[in-house]
Amino acid sequence: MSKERKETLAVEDTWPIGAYMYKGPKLYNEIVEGFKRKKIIASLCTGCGRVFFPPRNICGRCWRKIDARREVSDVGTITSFTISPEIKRGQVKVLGLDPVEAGIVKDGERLIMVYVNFDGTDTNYATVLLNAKPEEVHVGMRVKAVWKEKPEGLLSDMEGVEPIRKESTQ
Amino acid sequence: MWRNVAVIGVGQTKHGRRRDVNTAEMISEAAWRAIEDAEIAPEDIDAIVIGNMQGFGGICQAELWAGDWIGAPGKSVLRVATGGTTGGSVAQAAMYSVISGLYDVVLAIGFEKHSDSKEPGATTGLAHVGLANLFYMFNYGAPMRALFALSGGVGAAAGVSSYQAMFYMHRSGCRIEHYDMVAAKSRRNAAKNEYAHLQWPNCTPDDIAKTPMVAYPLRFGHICPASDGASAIIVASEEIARRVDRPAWVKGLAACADEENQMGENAQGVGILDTSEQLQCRIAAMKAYEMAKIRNPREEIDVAEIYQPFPHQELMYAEKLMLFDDGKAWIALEEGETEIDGRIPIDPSGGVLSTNAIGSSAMQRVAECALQIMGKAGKHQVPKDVKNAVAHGWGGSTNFTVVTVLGDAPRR
Amino acid sequence: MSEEEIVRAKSPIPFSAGFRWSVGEVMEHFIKSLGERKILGGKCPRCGYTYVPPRNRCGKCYSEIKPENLTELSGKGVLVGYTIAHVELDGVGNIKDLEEPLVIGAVKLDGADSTIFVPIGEVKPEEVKSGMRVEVAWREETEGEIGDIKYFKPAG
Amino acid sequence: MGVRRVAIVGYAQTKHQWDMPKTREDMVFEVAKGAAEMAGVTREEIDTVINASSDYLDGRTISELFLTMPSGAYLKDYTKTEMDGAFAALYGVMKILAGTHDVALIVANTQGSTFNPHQVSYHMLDPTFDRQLKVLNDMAIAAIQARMYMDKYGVAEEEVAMVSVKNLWCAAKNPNAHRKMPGVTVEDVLGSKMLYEPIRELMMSPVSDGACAVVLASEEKARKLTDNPVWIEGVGSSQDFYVRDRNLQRLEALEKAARRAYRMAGIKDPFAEIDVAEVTERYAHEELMIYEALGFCEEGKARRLVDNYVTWLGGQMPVNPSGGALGADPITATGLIRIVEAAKQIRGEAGAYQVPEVRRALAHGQAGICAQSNIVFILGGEE
Repeated sequence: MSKERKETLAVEDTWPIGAYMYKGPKLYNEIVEGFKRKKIIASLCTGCGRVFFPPRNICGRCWRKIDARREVSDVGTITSFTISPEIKRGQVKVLGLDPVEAGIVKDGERLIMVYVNFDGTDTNYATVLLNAKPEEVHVGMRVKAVWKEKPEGLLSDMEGVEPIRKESTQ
Repeated sequence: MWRNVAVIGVGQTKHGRRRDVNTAEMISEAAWRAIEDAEIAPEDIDAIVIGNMQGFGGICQAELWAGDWIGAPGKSVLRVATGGTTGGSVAQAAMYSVISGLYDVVLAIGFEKHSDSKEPGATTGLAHVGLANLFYMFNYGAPMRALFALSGGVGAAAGVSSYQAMFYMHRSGCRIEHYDMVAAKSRRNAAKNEYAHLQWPNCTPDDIAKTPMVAYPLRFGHICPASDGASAIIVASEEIARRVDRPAWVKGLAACADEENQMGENAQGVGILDTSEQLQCRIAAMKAYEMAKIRNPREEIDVAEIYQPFPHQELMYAEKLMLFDDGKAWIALEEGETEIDGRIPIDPSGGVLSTNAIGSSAMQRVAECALQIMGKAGKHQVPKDVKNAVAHGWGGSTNFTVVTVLGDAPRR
Repeated sequence: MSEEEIVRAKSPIPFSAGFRWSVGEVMEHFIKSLGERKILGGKCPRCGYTYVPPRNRCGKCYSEIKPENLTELSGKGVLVGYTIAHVELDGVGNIKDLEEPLVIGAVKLDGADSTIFVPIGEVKPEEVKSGMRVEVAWREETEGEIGDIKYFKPAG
Repeated sequence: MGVRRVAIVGYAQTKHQWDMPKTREDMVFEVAKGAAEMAGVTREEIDTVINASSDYLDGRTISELFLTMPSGAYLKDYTKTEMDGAFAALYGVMKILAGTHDVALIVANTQGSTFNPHQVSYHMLDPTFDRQLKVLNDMAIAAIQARMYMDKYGVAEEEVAMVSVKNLWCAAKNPNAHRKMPGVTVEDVLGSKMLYEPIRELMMSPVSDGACAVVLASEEKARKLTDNPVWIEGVGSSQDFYVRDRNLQRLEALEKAARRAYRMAGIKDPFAEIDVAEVTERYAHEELMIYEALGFCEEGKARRLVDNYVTWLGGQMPVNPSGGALGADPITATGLIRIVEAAKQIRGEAGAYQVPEVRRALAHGQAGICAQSNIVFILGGEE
């Protein structure tokens, strides 16, 4: 392209996306009630037999509402993972927050984010892998939920998952 | 009932950082090039189909304002938007408009102007895909760590895609080096495409391998840019298309949607365990090929334009489009089969990895296929007689697929 | 049922997405000229339709309009329609009462074919009439921004 | 219309209301499923699902993404028209006419309670100029339009208020309508809160939550599904110039859209040949302008149709017996609701607001500020 592209003036405005109000079902009430007891409550579609965690209230394949509930194991398998680079102070901002400043991650920490298929479910649950080094994580790794000592009925009661070490099984 | 239609004109803007124009001017640049390319008068156009992702450019239904630049007043204007698939969905809506017999000549435009957003890259628009889900989870005391992991730790789309890239590696046995090869090929091809954004002549896999890891297994060099740009095609009835030298005939078109690929509404669970499975792409491909009477895509498809903002997607979707056995595309890549002069060139334009103006991207796949058939692709024209070309697009959370088959002769 | 069946989810912190639209060549001329207290129109070289603000493509006859087709307008015109606003949107979706009613007018500038929608000042709402002559009122320091147009006022 | 004909074989809508205590997902599931059940089609028989919603109204990029499953689109051809559902219906008609699809499910939804649609209208303005002035939105420009139209043709505020009274009386009879004010009077309308002169609260559509779904089928399929199909005899759509460069005193785009629809349906005298019309009037004065654009009367004479009760329920040409958009306005669903209401009139299902002996009905949808983009459907019953 021979024509020179000159940068032109810009005018500004905003989209107040933070002012929107969204409506959700009370499905997560059941999750956090279960978490309080260190249990995972999933939903079961009696049409196709699939078990969802987090729960789902409409099965698109059967095109029907899902009402049944089922308690599932807090042990599962890593189906996929991704690893962040070292997250440094002042490097990224999420929703205006610096995760290091906000105390969400430690300075220089590498987060291992995993999809976990809890035994007895047909879904992935996205969470973080704790107590493991980035180089050990692999697809197929068996993991167990890490619960807060005193659960409060919050999603954060499940802090993540950790590898099931040989010595800790059976 | 079905009547044959063809793409008779193509127009693209230079994609990249386009601070020299406003959105309306950028759209019109592509539209008028397409009109000139088709050698028709603007009055000949009966209807317009247009689309982009509104949140990325901060304008709601931009065609209401920008329509005046492209001759929209007095015409039927349909806005179609489906995420990444937008351009492909727009192109197909234009095709159905003419096939239906309601219109004879339709202008289809896809566009995006990412640089108008103040946030870097495409984060504004992408974050808003799942924003409601995040707020929902906040209500239940979601752990900030996990939310950070979901939303921004690895960048919204890159997040979903890095999991998918891992799934694909696990499924196919390919390695990160293959992703480097795809990315390098894309940059090299883009250097031959005057409209492409990231152009890097002679880029090697080693060059890509030197870029930092963003979200293992994806490197910085594996990630598409956020471009500004618009692309357009003119779709016309057989009668009108016959006046053109070598139109690109629409032989098959299909779209298909699967269950969401990461989470459902309000962060509900979804029953897809392996996001590289891509059942909907296989179904759309089968439907489109059947319509096009293509029985053996490996033999009959001469060139493919695949929507691949991330390199594993070129390999994964090439398999789902039945151009290679499942899990074997990386072997063809190693052997150079997918190069511009290879047996089955994939993304000779450089594809989405090198140019991604979201609403324009899937439209460009159709436009590039049309150019290859018309023999007007210039420096990235594949050195063979192109009889059939397949254009692909993915959207949603990689759970939407559009597949369009164009050919050098009408469907029989 | 007294208890709601749903959960309401909102952002825990107020925030918005920011945009900075590049305006293109002819619009840049228009905006910069406001700094010199000039209003430019874009006159189609083929059909003569004059756009305010200017644009680079004629919507009526599809001709290109180039910077050399920009013409200075007097800044005076006719109020062809108006409304008296008693409320306003606060930007985040609430309709709020205005303390003082605001006149918003449709103004056809002399020499222009477009109608612009602008606030009208220095006039009592009850004295506004369609057909009255108006002119641009500049803000004290003009800087080459849209905000240089303070409002339109009855022509003196 | 060509070789194939397209029929409406099923539909459903929510009870539109302010701040519905339901998720978007549940709302869509209900209407999509309801329409399919009425049509007697299983999910397997649906070939394409077309969603109508807007990322700006919903506050979600790819607003249809999470509606894939509730709307029955699993492994289906699925797309979105980001404008009124009536345009989605047009796309459905095109897919069926193309012969590639036999059954199309159209689903439109908006929850105005998510974010004020009037605020969204501000984001439709030219960002390089009109938005920078900060004071404009659809209400302000509609008010200017109302003033210009009323001044030009000598229309009194009472006459505009009559349109509201007419539609709100009907809305009170419609179980799905949102704004129910039985017995509302012109005084009530003129006594309602002044927003942008001359537009008062009751002259403007309410902000509603709602959804609507329609099942379209090819003639062959429709004959198998129902004895009472509603045929799409004509459709036309057109967009006007951006608000700065159009004639605000007329709805020229609607005139063009209507002309196309009439031509397709073979209508020469719309007033005589159409029995009932359902139109999208976001503002009371807009309905008057719509009459003129649809050719129901001469330019500037629309007020007489209201004054003389011609367009009232029981009149010669009832318009909006369902209450129209003034009765309920879940933005992207509103035009599709008009199609449903027109179909109900043809099938004699409109109950308390049924117009006697309807053979042919008109439905109108719009998008943009001051009805910039318009679509007209002509529907007909069996001969």
